[in-house]
This record gives sequence, structure tokens and C-alpha cells, in this order.
Amino acid sequence: MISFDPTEEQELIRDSVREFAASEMREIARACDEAERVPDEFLEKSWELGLANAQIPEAYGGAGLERSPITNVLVAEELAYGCAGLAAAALAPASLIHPLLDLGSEDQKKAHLPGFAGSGYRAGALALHEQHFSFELANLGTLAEPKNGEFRITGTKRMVPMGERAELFLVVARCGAREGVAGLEAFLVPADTPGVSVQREKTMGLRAAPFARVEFDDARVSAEAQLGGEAGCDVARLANLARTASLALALGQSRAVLDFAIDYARERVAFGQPIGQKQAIAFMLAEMRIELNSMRWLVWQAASQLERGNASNRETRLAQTYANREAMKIADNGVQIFGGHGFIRDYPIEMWFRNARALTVLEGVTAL
Amino acid sequence: MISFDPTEEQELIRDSVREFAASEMREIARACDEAERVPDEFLEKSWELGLANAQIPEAYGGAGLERSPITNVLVAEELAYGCAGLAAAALAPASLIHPLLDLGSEDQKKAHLPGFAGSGYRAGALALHEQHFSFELANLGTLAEPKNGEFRITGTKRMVPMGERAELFLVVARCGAREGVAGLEAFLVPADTPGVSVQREKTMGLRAAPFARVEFDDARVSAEAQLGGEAGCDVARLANLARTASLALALGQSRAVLDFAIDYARERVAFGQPIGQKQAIAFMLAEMRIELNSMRWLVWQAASQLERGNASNRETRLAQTYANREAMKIADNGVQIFGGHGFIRDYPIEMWFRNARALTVLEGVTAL
Amino acid sequence: MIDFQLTENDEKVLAEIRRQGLIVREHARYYDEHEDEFPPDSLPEGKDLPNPFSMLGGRNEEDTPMGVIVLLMAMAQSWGDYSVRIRNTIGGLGNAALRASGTEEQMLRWNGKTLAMAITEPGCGSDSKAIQTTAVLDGEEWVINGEKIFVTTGCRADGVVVWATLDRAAGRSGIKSFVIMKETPGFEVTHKEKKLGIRADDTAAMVFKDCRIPRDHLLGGNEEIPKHGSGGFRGVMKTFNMTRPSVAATGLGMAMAALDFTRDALADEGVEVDWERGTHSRSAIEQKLVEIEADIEAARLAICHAAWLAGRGEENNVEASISKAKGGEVARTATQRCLEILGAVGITRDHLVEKWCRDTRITDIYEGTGQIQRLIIARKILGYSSAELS
Amino acid sequence: MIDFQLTENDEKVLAEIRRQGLIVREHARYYDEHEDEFPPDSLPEGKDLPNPFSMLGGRNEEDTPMGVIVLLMAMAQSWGDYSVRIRNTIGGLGNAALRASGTEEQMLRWNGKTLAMAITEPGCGSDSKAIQTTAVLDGEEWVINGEKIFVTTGCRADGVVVWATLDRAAGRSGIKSFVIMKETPGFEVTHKEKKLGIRADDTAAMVFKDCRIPRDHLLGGNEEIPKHGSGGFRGVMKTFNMTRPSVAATGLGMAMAALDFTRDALADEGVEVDWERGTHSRSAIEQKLVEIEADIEAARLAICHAAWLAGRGEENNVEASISKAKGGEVARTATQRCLEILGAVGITRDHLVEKWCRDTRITDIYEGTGQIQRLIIARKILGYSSAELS
Repeated sequence: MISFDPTEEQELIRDSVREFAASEMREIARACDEAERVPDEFLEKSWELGLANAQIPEAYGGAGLERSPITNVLVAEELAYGCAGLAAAALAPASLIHPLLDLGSEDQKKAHLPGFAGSGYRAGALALHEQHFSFELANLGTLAEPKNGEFRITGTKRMVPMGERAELFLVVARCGAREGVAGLEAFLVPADTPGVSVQREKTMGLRAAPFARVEFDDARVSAEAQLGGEAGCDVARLANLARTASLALALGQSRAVLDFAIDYARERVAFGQPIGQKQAIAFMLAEMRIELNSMRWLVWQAASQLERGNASNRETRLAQTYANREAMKIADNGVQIFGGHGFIRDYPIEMWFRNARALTVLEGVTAL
Repeated sequence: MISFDPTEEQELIRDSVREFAASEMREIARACDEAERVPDEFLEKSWELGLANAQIPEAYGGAGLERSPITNVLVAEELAYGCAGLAAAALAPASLIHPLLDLGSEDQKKAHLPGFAGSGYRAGALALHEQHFSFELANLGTLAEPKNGEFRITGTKRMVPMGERAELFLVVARCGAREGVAGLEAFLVPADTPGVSVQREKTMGLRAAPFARVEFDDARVSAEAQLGGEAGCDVARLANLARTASLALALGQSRAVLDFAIDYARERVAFGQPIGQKQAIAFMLAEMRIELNSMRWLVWQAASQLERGNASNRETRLAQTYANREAMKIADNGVQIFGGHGFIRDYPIEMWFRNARALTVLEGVTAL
Repeated sequence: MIDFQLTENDEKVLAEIRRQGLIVREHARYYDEHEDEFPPDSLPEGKDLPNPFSMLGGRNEEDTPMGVIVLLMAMAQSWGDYSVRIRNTIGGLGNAALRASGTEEQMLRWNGKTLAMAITEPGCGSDSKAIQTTAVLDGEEWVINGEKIFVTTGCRADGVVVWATLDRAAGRSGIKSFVIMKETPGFEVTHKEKKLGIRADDTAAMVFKDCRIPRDHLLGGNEEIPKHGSGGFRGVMKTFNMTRPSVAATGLGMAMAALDFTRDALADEGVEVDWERGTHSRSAIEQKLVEIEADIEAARLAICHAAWLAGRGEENNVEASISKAKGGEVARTATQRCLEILGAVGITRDHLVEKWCRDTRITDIYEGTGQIQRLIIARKILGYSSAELS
Repeated sequence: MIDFQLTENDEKVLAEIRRQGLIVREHARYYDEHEDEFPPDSLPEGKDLPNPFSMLGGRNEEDTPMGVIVLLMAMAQSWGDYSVRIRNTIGGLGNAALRASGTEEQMLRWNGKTLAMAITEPGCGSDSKAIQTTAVLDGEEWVINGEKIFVTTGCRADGVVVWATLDRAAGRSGIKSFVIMKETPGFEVTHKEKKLGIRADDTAAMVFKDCRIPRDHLLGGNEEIPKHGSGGFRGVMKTFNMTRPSVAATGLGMAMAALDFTRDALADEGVEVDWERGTHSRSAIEQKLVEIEADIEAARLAICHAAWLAGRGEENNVEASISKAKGGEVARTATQRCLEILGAVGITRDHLVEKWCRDTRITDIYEGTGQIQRLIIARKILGYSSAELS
């Protein structure tokens, strides 16, 4: 059926995250961006709320909330409404936890999930992006060579969220002779594996979330490190969980820009009137509102397909094509509405512009 | 040097074509569109003005005006300001004459140009487009097989301007083993060649100009029919002459839409004001004006490269990408400004909308 | 529960409509080229085909709610053709107004009649408060005088719901709607408009000259003119919040047809989207196909959302306008871009894409242009009155 | 003669600027990240390099006219970097105002001084007639009071051309511009703005508190307030018609840098545009590259055209606004799209593209937003006054 109705439980979760975003994120966002760091205190509070790990089953020490990509879309939107950078930091562990929940073997879950079900923030991250400008999942170059019962991983991963702090990486690598996405597998690689080196990335946006460049130089992991065990895993699903999560962040980010712009347009007087009373500005705002809606349903649809266990390739690609484009346009027009004030850092919008540009080219900040 | 200054002669020509468009085209345009025919009287008058053939040298019986793709851009813009459909009909012979002037052998010029230098309208046409939806010059499928000192031409050409009336076709066909555009040649094929059959096309726009589907079923022409003689010709240049000409028509078409829309916006009152006083409408008009300018310089630049004898591949592709997009947008927004009146045939704009959509997908209505 | 997957029941109904749509299409070009003829009330081929609406009986809770499925059906129907139908059983826009604002007695009285809706006048397009047509009470009759244009199904409808003002000075509040049946003296349909698209469709111009109708033909029956600004216009707006998503759905169905044709035609020539791949390994044409499909899907969901809200009885003013703005824009631009992809052969009348491109151009204009929808949305989100933002 | 080909002389000058631009770029990131430092007046590497402007001496009639080549040079210069230059010899916007509106004596007096231009105030952005800063004549001195923001090169300039009103009631007609040098008592630069981009650039906020300047510091010397609407504002507008294309050119140079980087980076990975091919045989990325290049070329030509008109002394009000509107839009969107293509690695600070994307974002805002330019264009083509279309 077609329905736009969150469950009561989802509404409760959404409300609490909304509150968290208002009380814990907005105020510190700019300072975190300028300092390019995320405070431990914030991460711990986000952890207490269970943002990244609430869906770990009780059997592994978790809160046992229903595994739901749709719930996670709602959470991501609300968090990014607070600040996309801080949201990326808080949700980074989910980029490993949720794929592990969906695609990991029983042994892998037993081994790794309890560590993420504890009381302190624990970073883990999906290592997906690579060095190439024409990067594309299907052409990914990191190699995992099976040899003597081990996998030897070699390649450079870029823009790994919370990479410096991560204790465990979920590394997507090419394994075997098959071409395209079918030839990819994912590997659980502890950060202290010899051959792994991590270096901080300097980025344009999402500066509150520390990203890292992670090099794998013949890093050896046991055969058990392959996600899903010997059978491997569905990397397309893994990627779609990650892509759709970034798009969900783009929803909250865009909604915030619209709200900032509405407030400014009502307050700012030019030529004797609030600029919001000018059609040129009012229509830009209407356009943002229209697209925000459209983006949201496309993202929900992609998540809903994932929730049903479907591949969601088409739905994710449609949402990605549309939402990334519109999220950037919304941020760009947000700056335009603020005029000169959109360009200076005394006002919020310039940070949201940078975050939009960063967010909408990434496919692996977190995972639904 | 960079200069936007037409010569005095070009300005004179432009003025006389502008006058012709105002006096001979606007009034009959709608009736021609509805009847799907172009009156002989109009064609004869256009011929007298030398629109398509003034650049035939005196040696071949012509008026001997300087061969100038730039002049032809100015002419095409003004004509299309009158009506793009009628302009296409009047200029169709130039799609054969101008390439012949630039790329024909001396013998070919002697044989064919005098026929087009006479006093009565004489149709000739470039046969370029084909049956495929993914048509592209480089992948063109009509074949010209050399055999026994003849070329045997086989293939279906679509949207040949004035095709029913044309006495001579300039047929672009694949000849020899080379791939892409390099493997193409052009052939002068009389319409009465056995194996040539012509059928009227029914089209969405440019209905005043009768287009035809021309089938070549083992049509045999002599070795002398190959444009440029044995050495062949530069089909890329030929195509660029044709593409840029369509874009030049798009200029005039777009300028007319803008002028219609300005007049309507000043006259039409809604909510107590002329709609032109609303920013939403005024900004659309400003946008059209901005793009009309930008289109024009890109088209002039492409023509200027052709005039200098350069290949103009890059400049033509840039102009094409930009001007086709914007011409369509201008026509589309023209309809929007007219509102309900944009949709009914008592008002002009709906015809211009159809002409815009047709014009901006064609690459061979005429040639500079 | 948030969900976007159609059930088997849903699919069955839609598949039937599309199957009938393919039959309908065989006639689409003919009526486009013969705009002086009306398509028949029902096609002979349809005699033994089920009425998809009757298939809505056996539905259950898991199926898509009625408000939404009905709009998906509207999309599927215009996917076949805008004007030609297997059977023309659906009322006009006036019927929607009757359902929304009529008294129970009125609904019964005109049950089964097709009613068009006459709002626009030569001097007013989207500016409905500028309506010049007047209604004056004379004894137990209303006397109507005025001229209306762009009346959809106006030639063939049994009657028309006409907007007229009781008091021009009262602005919007003075506007009421009246049911006027065809045989009424003083009511004349003056001509059928010649149009860019939906040419087979019946778009009428009409004149009312001292046209007298019984007092109880005032829709809803309330003769009072509400105080200025107190929102006597709301009934009308309520109609819009149901019809705007419908209009958008109708336009979008044609855009879907254009995309389907384009996709199939290119697939025949070896160009096909691989959904697993991203931008960096697509061709330019594949990318365009993905973008068009994303736009269509966005519009489809916006329409579903507005209808879903309406179906739950929730306020959907902004969402109805969003669905119309998005739907109208996508309907026209998607078909235009399909033609751009198909190139020279696309603009011939060998195929229906050029027709869909013409047909969809009205979607962003009628029932409130995209500009009007944006104004409505902007006012609402900025909290401005129509005086503050006009 | 219509022509678009640069001569060898033209190319030589531009090539030299680009060569120097590559040197400049080595310092660009440093000053972006150290926004509290000013880039040096001249880079040591530039000591023995020619001044490209001095290369303009040996030009002849076939070369691109001076008005146009100067803007191409501006593009080439910001292609290197917006803020860092081999040598900072070019005056501020105030110098352009001085050249356009100053008396001959004034031009001589402030020859060689760098003058910034102070228009914007905290309460007015593009709405220059709302200026609150006042100038009151007291004996032989003007007394200036007010606050200015977004003053480009305001921290480092020797002086500022300040817009102030003699009579608020006179609206635009009452606004005059005054030269105020740095040492003047009552003139204080309060802070350097922290910005999204052009971070190394000097954007000042300043305050004038009973700041007294000699009577002859009024630019142009004309103390009369023209009758309302008679266009005393024209001098200012004249300045704009020279500066708007320049501002657009500066922004566009950075967009060109971004495209060049993107094109080269992708070529290294085997993705390259073949200009002989059309849409149907391009990849999605090639198509995007072509589209970005077309936009940039369109903006470049619009800028050249506005400058060409100015160089001939022809009215270029609409064209200047077109060049600014188009240039501003393309500068920002082209760089944003380059980042879109380059993906995750593009948004790292390993490369300058992300900086260009931030730097160019100002182009569509300062010296009149894109919206203001569109208003100007619309008024002109519709024949409306600013009261009729606002």
C-alpha cells in the first residue's frame, strides 16, 4: 500500500531526536565547524540516546529496537536539522553497525555487536570512497586478495567518517574475478591491523565530523573478516543503505535551510518591505518547500524498499539523483536569500552551504 | 580580436530581411501552420530577396555577395523572427547551396550552382537525419557503396526540408571503412534518380515548412556526385554549417517569443495590475533576455569560426548545447506567461512553442 | 506504517486500466487530428472489458487507500489518452464541486449528470476574484449574466457549475457557484476552443445572457455574503484541494507514457539504464532518462501525498498546491525532454510523444498556474495574507 | 566585423597572466587558511616577471579592444587566485568611481592611492536608496556619520569612497559619494569580516563618527540635489556599468579554473570530451563538462559584450546587468557542479576546487545580487519605472 504514516513508535523517536537536535546541536554547531572537531560530550550524549546503535538486538546487548531503515531516515533527518556535520559524527558508527546487522554472519554479530552496545560512544566506520575523481562503486579499486586463509587488503580509502577514532572499519574491496558490484565484498578490519594507517582529512564542509583517509597496505585479516562469512554479502544493499542515509541527512539539512531562510525573509527589510513579500524571494522559498517534500518521499521510498529487503537500486538511484541536486540548490538559494549576510560567518547559512556541498557528493557518511 | 560589430553591408542586409519578415511573414504564418503548406508566392518573394542564394559567385550566375556564415546568421535570425516555419522553407535550398559553395569541386559548382542562381525559387535540400531515435552524425547508417564507377546509395533520410519539392539532395552517407564522421561523405543526388522516393512528413512544429522522408533504395549516382570530387569533403564542417544555421533560427524564434511575452505582460491585467509588474513574470522575462543574449554570442562565435575556415567543432557543440536548451525554455516560459491564452490557437504563442520544440532537435533545416 | 509498495490488488486495477489504455491509444491520433469531432462515449472494443472502478470493490486494509489509488488510476487512464476513454463515465470538475459543496438534496438531484466547471473569463485567468459574471436574485430565481472561457467538457456536459458574484464590492466573499443545465434559456455555448494540445478535448466558451435559474441552484444553498476576508471562498478552495492533485495526476500520466515510449524506443536501440550504476558510468542519455524518471517519481509521490492527506480528511492546502506545482512542471518538462532525446524523428506525428508534449502543456496552466500555486505555498509558509504577498 | 578569435598579441598577454597565476596559486591555500593575515603586496617570485598591463603597449587595431582585453585579463588573474596576486597594483572599486565621477583635479589628487568603495550598511543590502549614512555641510567641511559593511579592500586601502545622503527625504537623488582617507579622525575600521570564501580578501566593516572632511572631497564636486527622479543617481550607475562586468569577470575566472582542473583531472582518468560527438555518444560526465563549458563560455561572451559596448562609449545598462547576472550565476553553479563531478575527493582541501566554489559564491551577491540585476533588466525591457516594478 502507499502510506505516509509513521508508526507511533517512530513518531516518539522522531520527537526525542528533534528535541536533542534543538538542545544539544544548534548551539555548538558553528564552534565545532570552525574548530573542526566534535566534542566528546556531544558524542556521549548522542550515544546515550541510542542514535546509532538502538537497533542492536538484545541478544548482543543492545536495546533491541526493531531494525528499520525507515526509522533511521526519520532520525537522520531530525539530526541533520540540528547540524549535518554533528549528525555525521554521531551516526558514523551506524555505517558499520547497520550493515553488520543486515549482512553479517552470526559469528560476526556475536564478535562485534556487543562492543557497540556498550555505554560509551564507540566509533566504527564504513570505508567506501576512494582516490579517484571518477569514483564509482562498480569501479572501486581496493583489493582483497585471498591468500593462505587470509585476505590481504590494499588500497586507499577516502572520506571515512570518524576514521581517526574508529576501532573497526568495514572496508569495501574487490575480491575475485567478477566485474562490477558483483565482484565486491566487505571486510571487517580492526584499526590496529598492521598495514592500516589513518590520516585526518581536511574538508570543505561537515567539518564538525572528522573524516579520515585510511590506507590499507597489505593489511591482513582472517577469512572470518569477510562480511556475511564465506558466502559474502550483498554490497549493492550495503551501498544503498549508505547512500540513502546520506540523502536522509540532506532532508534535515534542507529543512533547516528553508526555516532559516523563511525567518530571514520575514525579518529583513529592503526597499521598504520584508524581502519575503517580494515574489522573487517568496517563489524561491515556495520552490524549496516543494522540493523538500519531493525529496522526502523519494528518500522514504528508497528506505521502504530497503526495509522490505528489496534491492532498492532503482529507488535509491532516483532518490539520489533528485535529492542531491535539490539539497544543493536549496542551500545555494538559502545563501542567495541571505545576500551579503549569506557569505559571512556571523550568520549561520554559509556553514549549511558548505555542509550541503559536502553531503551531497558523499555516499557513505552513515547507513540506514 | 573580439568584436560584436556587424559590417555596414551586414547591417543593410539585416534591415532588409527584418522588413521582409514584418511585411511578408507574420501575417501568413498562422494560416500556413494550420494548412501545413507554404505559399508559392512567399517562396518566390524570398527568392527575389536572395535569402538562400545571394552568395553564389557571379561566375555561376549569382549575386556574388561575399560568402559569409556570419551574414547568414544575421539573416536567419531575422527570418525566424518572422516565423521559423516559413524561414525553414525559404532557407532550405541554402542547406545545399552553402555546403556546395564551400566544399564542392569546381565541376560540381559549374554543374549545379547556375540552377540555383535563377529567378524562380528552386528547392534543394540536405538529407541528413535518419530513422534512429539515437541518431547521431557519427553513427549514421545510410550507405554509399562505390561499385563500377558509381555510388549506390541505400538508406532512409528523415526530416528533409522541402523534400517533396527538392530537385537535388545533398545526401550524407557512410562510404568506406572508416568509423565515425571521418567515414562519411556527401553526395549530390537528383530527386529523379531511380530508387529515390519521397513522402511527406507530418510534424509537430515548423508545419509551414513541408519536410519529407526520403528513401534511397539502391539509388545510383555517378562518381562525380561525391561532394568535393574524389578527395571527398569535410562532413564535420558541413554538419556544423547546418547545426549553426538551426541555432541561428532559434535566435530569431526566441527573440519573437520574448517580444510577444513582453507585450502581453504589459497588457494583461490580473489582480489589479499588468502581470508584467509582478516579479514572478518580470523575472521570467529578464531571464529570457539574458539567455537570448548569451545564445546569440555563442552562435555568432560558432559562425565566426566557420567563417574563418576553422572546424568549429567545439564552438558549434557549445552553442548547440546552450542555445537549444534555452530556446526551448524561452518558448515554454512564453506559453506560461500567456497562461490559458498560451494554449489556444487564437493567440500566436502556441505555434511558437511547437516550432521551438521542432527546431531545437533538428540539425539540418538550412546551412550557414 | 510508511510504505510505497503497491499490493497485488492495486496492481491488478492499474494493469487493467493500462491494458485498456493501449486500446484507447489506437484512437488518440485520430481525434487529435480531427478536433471538430468528439471521441465517442465509449469505444466498441471496450464493450466486454471490465470497468476498473468496479474492481475497487474487493479491496482490503493492506491495499492503497482509496483517495490515493483513485489518483493512480487517473494517471493510468491519461497514460492511455487524455481525451479518448474506453467509456466516459467520470463526471466533470463540476461534479467534484457538487460533491464538495452541494447540499444532500442537490447531490441527489444532479446525480448522474455530467457537470463542467466555469470559472475563467476573458478578462481573468488565475485571478478568480476579478470575476465579472453576476448573479442577481429576482424573486425565486437567479439571473446570471456573463461570459466564461476554458470550460473543460463544457460542450458535452449536461450542465455547468458557474462561478458568479453576488456583489462585486465584496471581492472573493461575494463569489458563489450555481448549477446551470444546458437547456436553460439564455445559456449558450459559443465555441469549442482550438488548442495546442488535448485537441479532442472539449474546451468550451460560453455566454449567459439574462439566464434565469431556480433559487435552489445555488450550490450549498447559503446566500449570505460572508464578511470580507472571513473566508466565504473556502468552499471553493476545498474543491481545489481535491481537484489539484487530480489535475496533476492526469498530466503526469501522459508524462509517464512519454517516458515509457522513450525508454522502450531507446532500449530497442541498445540504450538502457542499469540501476546499479551511478553517474560516472552512465551515458548522457541514460543520465537524462534517470533524471526524467526521478522527476516523474517525485511528482507521483507528491500527488499521492496530497491525496493521502485529503483521504484522511487532513488539511492539505499546501500539499495540494505542491502536487499541482510539481506535477504541472514535470508533466510539461518531462515530455519536452523526451522529445529532446528522441531527436528529429520524435517530432514527427508518427508517434504519440509529440502529442503528449502538447497535451501536457496545459497541466501547469489550468486549475491555477504554477505561479499561483507557488504564491499559495509561499503565503502559507511565510504566514502572509494575500494582501501582504500578491 | 564580428569576430571572436584572440590575436597572438592577446594570447601573449593572457598567457603571461596565467603563467603568473600558477605561481600565485601556490600561496592561495595558505591565505585561505590564514585569514587573519593579508597576502603580501607582491610575491617574491614575481620580482623579475613582466607586468602584463605593461604588455598592452604594443597592440594594434586587429587586437581585441582595450575595454574587452582588460576584462579577459581580470578573468585570467582570478583564474590564478582571487586574493593573492603577483603584485597588488590595481586600485579598489573606489578608484573606478573616481575615474568615472571625479573631477580632473580629484583624479590627480588621489592618483596612486588605493580607494575602497563603501556603500552597503547593516540595514541595507542591494537597496542603496535606503542609505542611512549622512553628510552634513558645516562651513567648509562635510561631517559624515554612519556605518558601512562589506567594504572590499577596506582594511588595506588608503581611503574609501563613501556613499552618504545629504537629504534622506530626497531618496536616491540625495546620495553623494565622498573620499575619506584613512588617517581622518572619526573614521574607524571596526573589523575584517569572516567569510565563506575569498577569505584572504579584505572585507571591512567601518564606522564614521562625526568624521570631518574638506568640502572638496565630494566626488565630482556637484553639491546640488537633483530634483527627485531626475537621475542624480546616474553617476553611480555609470560606475556600475563599468564595474559590473568586471566583478562578473573576476568570478568567472575562478569558474574557469575549476573547470580546467576538473577537465584535466578527469582526462588523467581517461574521461575526455570529443567535440565531434553529440549527446547520443557522450558519457554523462562528458555531457556535464560540455554543459559547464557552454555556460562559462556564454558568461564570458556576455561579459565581453558589455565591456565592448562600454569601450565604445555606448549605453550598456542592460548588458552590464546581463553580464553580472549571467556571470554571477555561472561562477557559482559551475564550480558547484565541478565538485559534484569530482565527488568525495573534490570536497577535501587537497585541491583548490572547493575553495573556488566558496570564493565564487560572492559573485552573484555583491555589486548587486542576481535578483537586482534581473529587476534592472526587466524594468528596462518592460519600460517600467522602479515604482512600477519593485
